[in-house]
Amino acid sequence: MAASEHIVGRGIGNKLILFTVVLVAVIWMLPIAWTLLLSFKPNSELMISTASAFHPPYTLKNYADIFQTSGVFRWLWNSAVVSVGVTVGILVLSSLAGYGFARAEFKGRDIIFVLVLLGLAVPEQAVIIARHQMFSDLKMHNTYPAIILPGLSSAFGVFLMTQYFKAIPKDIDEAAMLDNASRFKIFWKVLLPLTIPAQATLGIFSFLGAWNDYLWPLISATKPEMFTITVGMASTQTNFAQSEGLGFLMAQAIFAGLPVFVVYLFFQKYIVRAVAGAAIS
Amino acid sequence: MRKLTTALLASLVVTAGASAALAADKTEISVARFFGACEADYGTVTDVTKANGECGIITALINKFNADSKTTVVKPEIVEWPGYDQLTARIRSGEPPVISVMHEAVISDYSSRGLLEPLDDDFAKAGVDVNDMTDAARQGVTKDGKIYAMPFDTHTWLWHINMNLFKQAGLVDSAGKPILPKSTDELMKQAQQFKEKTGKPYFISTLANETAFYTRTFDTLLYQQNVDFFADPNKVNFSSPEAKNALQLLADIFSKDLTTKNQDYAASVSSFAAGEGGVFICGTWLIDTYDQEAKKSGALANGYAVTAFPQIYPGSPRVWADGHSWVLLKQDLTDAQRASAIEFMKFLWDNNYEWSRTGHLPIRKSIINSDQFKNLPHRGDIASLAVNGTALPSAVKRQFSIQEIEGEEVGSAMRGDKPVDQALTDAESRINELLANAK
Amino acid sequence: MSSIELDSVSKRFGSVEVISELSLTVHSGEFVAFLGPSGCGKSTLLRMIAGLETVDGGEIRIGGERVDNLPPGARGVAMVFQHYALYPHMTVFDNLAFGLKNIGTPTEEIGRRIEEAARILEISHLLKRKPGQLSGGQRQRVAIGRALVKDPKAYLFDEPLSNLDAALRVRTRVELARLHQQTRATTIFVTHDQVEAMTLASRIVVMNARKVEQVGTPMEIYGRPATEFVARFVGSPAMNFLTINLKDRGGFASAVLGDGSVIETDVPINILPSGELRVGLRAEAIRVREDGAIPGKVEVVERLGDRTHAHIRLADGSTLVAEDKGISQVQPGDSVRLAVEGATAHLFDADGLAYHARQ
Amino acid sequence: MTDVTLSPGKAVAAVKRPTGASIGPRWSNALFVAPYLVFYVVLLVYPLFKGIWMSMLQSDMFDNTSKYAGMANYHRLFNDKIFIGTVWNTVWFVVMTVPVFVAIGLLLALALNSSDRTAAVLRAIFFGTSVLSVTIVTIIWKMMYMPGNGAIASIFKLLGLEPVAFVTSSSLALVAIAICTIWWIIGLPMMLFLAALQQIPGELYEAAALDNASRWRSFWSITLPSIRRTMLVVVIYEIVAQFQLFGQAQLLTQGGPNNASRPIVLFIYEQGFRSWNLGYAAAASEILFLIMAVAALAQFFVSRKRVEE
Repeated sequence: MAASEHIVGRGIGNKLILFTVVLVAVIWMLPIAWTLLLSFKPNSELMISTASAFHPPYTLKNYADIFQTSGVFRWLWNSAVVSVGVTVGILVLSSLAGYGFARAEFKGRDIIFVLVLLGLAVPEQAVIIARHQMFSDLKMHNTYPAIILPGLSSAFGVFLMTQYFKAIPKDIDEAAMLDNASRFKIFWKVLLPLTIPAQATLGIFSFLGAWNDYLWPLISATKPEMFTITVGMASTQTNFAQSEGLGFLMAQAIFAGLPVFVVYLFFQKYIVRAVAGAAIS
Repeated sequence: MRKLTTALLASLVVTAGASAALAADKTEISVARFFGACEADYGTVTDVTKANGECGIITALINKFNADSKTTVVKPEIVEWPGYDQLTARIRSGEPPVISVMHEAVISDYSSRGLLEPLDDDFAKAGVDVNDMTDAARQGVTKDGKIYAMPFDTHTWLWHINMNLFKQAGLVDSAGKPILPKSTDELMKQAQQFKEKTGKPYFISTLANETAFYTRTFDTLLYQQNVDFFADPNKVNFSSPEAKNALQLLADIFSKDLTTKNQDYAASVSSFAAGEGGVFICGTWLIDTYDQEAKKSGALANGYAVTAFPQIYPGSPRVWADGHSWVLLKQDLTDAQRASAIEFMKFLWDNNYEWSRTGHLPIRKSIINSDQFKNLPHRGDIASLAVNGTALPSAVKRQFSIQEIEGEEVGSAMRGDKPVDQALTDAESRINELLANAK
Repeated sequence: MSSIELDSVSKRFGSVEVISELSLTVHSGEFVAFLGPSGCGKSTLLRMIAGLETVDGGEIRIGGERVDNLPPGARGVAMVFQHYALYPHMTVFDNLAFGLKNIGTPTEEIGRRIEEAARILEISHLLKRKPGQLSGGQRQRVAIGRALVKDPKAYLFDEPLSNLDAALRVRTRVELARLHQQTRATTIFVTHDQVEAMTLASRIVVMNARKVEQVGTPMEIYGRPATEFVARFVGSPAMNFLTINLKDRGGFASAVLGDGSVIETDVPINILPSGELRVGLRAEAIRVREDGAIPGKVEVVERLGDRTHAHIRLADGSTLVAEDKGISQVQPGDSVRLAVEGATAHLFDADGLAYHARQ
Repeated sequence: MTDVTLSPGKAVAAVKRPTGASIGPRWSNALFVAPYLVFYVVLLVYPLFKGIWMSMLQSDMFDNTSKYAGMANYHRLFNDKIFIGTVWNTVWFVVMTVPVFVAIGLLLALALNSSDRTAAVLRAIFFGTSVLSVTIVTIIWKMMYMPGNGAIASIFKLLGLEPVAFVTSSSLALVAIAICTIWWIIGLPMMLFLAALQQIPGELYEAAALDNASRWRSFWSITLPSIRRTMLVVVIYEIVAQFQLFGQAQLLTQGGPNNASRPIVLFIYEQGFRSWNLGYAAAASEILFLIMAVAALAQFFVSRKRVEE
């Protein structure tokens, strides 16, 4: 994979680099290790000093407690629904639009594409006040659609997919045209399968973006049962929680981060391959 | 571990099923509150007397209500403190909670926009004797002649004292009482003495990440000098020598290292418990927590005292105060829901003593005067607060935003990021700008 | 099989006219090559026939049916692309089946046709593979197979051999020739390689700068190039051109070279225009011989085994390539004499138009 | 090739009428972009213009008597020291973080562009933090920055140094947010760069090695030019992303101390949902929009020019 690793005479340099990166990685893990450590300490001890984290007693109570407070499960579920919804929506819309802008000609297409590209410069926050008013007027807040739909207006996916479709050799669709395939069939059967690497990339970005989105869910999902994990975790880290339930808070943070992290670990190979192996010949 | 998980999951399912079954024939009302989440420790506690601390007591209170009430299920919705941003968004979205906790300082912003239900008639019907409310509480929840909330407590600013360190610093008198400053000079002198004797700062203060300390302390220092900075409710006035004195005092405390610095709320709470300073300037709500701490071995062991904010200016003993209260948000409620909401408020009214165990002052004269309350630890030391606690005039709009701005500017000056005069001018112009644009 | 007729076909890209009023008929069963340098418009023309480019003027008919408004798939033609354009995610079988499925061919019929085509092309063992697992030559066969199974009215090849290595190219060329002899399918073959055009096509359309220069059988193109461009483009080494003065030789033109030597052509003098003329001579018409009339000096010698090409500078400084036998004594630097076979000489006017001997 | 015995064409005629696609513009082709355009127009374009309109109103969230105020909100903004401060804070944050994202992202990608297990594990670590929610990240970093009790303070004390007050110092609060942000989402640029590096043909490096090019030289003359496009993508993406700083600031510092870490978005949020000044908040968001549009477009055109050259 790595282009230069087999070139003779670069071993020592490589070792040095590796050592440095390992060191950085250890530093990178420090915050999580610290959080993990705190999560195994009784709250009452941490209230006096977090230095107690370095010696026993340790306890699993904080984790056991999570099962008693149903909030986290519900929030994780909401986040999953929202993130999957956003991801699927973006993939469908961006693929269709990307194909359209790259391949399916119609009058005014190029102007529309430029107008859509301009949308890249519009930050979500610039429209959030007006958007909140819109959804308020429609009485749609505190629903999954309200949390999901705004994410689908992002132009990033369309831009990415358009670029990707443009990079596919045009003679493949021409061959399909000669094979009597309809526009949609060319899109669906011939070109879409070739964009799987781009779909993976876009899908990962969209999923993470939705999972980590904070501002919009914060003002749209205001009922606790509609909280995403992001908003839910914000609601737990009050000053009070930090002073009186630090260990529990840390356990919640670890627990809330765990599912998506595990999913990530499972997909990691695929993610790297998907992002990297985009070349089609 | 596996067994544990299974058991926990099973109990979860059972609880969920049970509460669903209960909810079926009872009216459910949502109650938004802060005070933190502690279902883990108090999720099943219905005996309120066994609960401690704000979070524990409110959780147990609601549990008890749900267990006792034959008509109502309260669904607690725990929000981030102070939670008004989200409450705002929720009201705007048309789905507010039925009841929300609200600082008395904030009520007028909502009531003046018709977002709250007046409660006089409901209280009368439910048998809540409003004449039993303390003056502070009744003023706090009454706007334009109507009662808009069920008061829950009056909380004020006071000094938590580590007697063990005070002893070490030679600041305890023969009667075993802490020696407290009676003027600014004494304050500086005693603080210096404390620092020299113990090697620790006199004050522990919450200077990071929130502005409450700055506003509440500064307001108190102004009250002590009889400064009425909101003589005109639409215009703040900080351009007085008194204001400058007060702010300069805070800046001196900081620059002379007489306080811990950089601590956020959690850090300051725990550092007082860990004995890292003599005086923690904070609120009533920690009294119970530290009292429990004093019963354990540790820096506070048998050495916790609490006192009203000492009067270091000759004006008056008034001190910043606010109150928690419960409001009924205007929305389409069924009669049953409204009845349930009032039932819950009445329940809180009836159990106000339990809440006062946190350290907050009760809102009922009958409780303040009861032996039960007086016998709670340290309550004699702070009885004066019920009288001296002072809120902003209720005609002042946007009190929370004002306190936020005031705190930011006072903080900037105290930490030396800004000259004192500049901070006062900025605070004044920002607040007046806010008020000029406020409806 | 069907004929393909182009009737005053035009094509513009923006304001640039890339094909202007071009008319051409490809007869049923004919193998026609479009030959020309890149950018001459030959691929555009092919793609217009296929329906992959719009037609801005004129008509295209396939088998008598007007098709220029039909979508590519409805024209009944099959195309083999330069880069094969196989569907990378489909197996070879699915690649071949795709077009048939799209027109609702019954499954058994699809299987039968693919089996047959695969047998012909010797790719039966590859049907389950994906294009990525195939060699260039195999991909080429699959691409041809995809055309074959459709049993089209005409085959269109767009530089199909240019991506193969030299040996494979020659082999595939022969196979294509054989395939065509057996199927007798109407075929248009676009190439910039004159050898491919010469060896495969029954007729060649030579194109240059968006114009048809000449249409003719390979030997017509070679023997009687219509223009200087055709003369230069077809044949290797390229035809020699020398500026001449004209002399009448009993109705035929004699060309007087710069050094005074004379080439007696069979071109009638009365068809020639006035103005500057050049003589065009293929290398095989110029022989190195001791009794030759024209003196020259050898500069470079290229030995091809069966024959030798000698690059020679004449006394007036002009250069030409002459041919000698395979085992040639000629060395660079030698002074030699050249004998010219005047009967095969062509004359070209200032506009590049050619004038030939009567047939 | 063996004998050709292909059956004559009339044996099986096409059963279905051909419905194949044709070239050239067709109205029906617009159907591909139509679904997205609906979302784009309804949820981006419309709110954008609605926001512009709102920014010219004096309006309260719970008061329906909003009245037209022309440019009054903008006038007020330009005289609002706090707002001007948030603009500078945000710009400074972008300037601080984007180059670091590019540099560290690229360095990590270069170091981890290998197929062995160690590199895979390290990649997992560096990308892993990106999957965490901002609120979890801030909880974690609160514990790092916590004065006195935090991990960083403890380390400083251990080394006998005076702990640096990150979140409580007006000069360091934004830096603290930047560090936490980089820790959080360095994975994305790293992955993008990795993908780009793996597209570079190995022969290029072999050729360079034969030409005696040093590592540095190959990096400069092969790697960098080959990943220019990705570099552009990363830079634009990060500018856009970091301009939208919100959660970390809201949760770590609340914009303090002394407004030193309040970004524009937090200002918008507070004006809208705390002060209920919808018109004022909308005006501030239009300024954010303008700044970002200018930055993004400038960046886009400058970089495109360079690529084309």
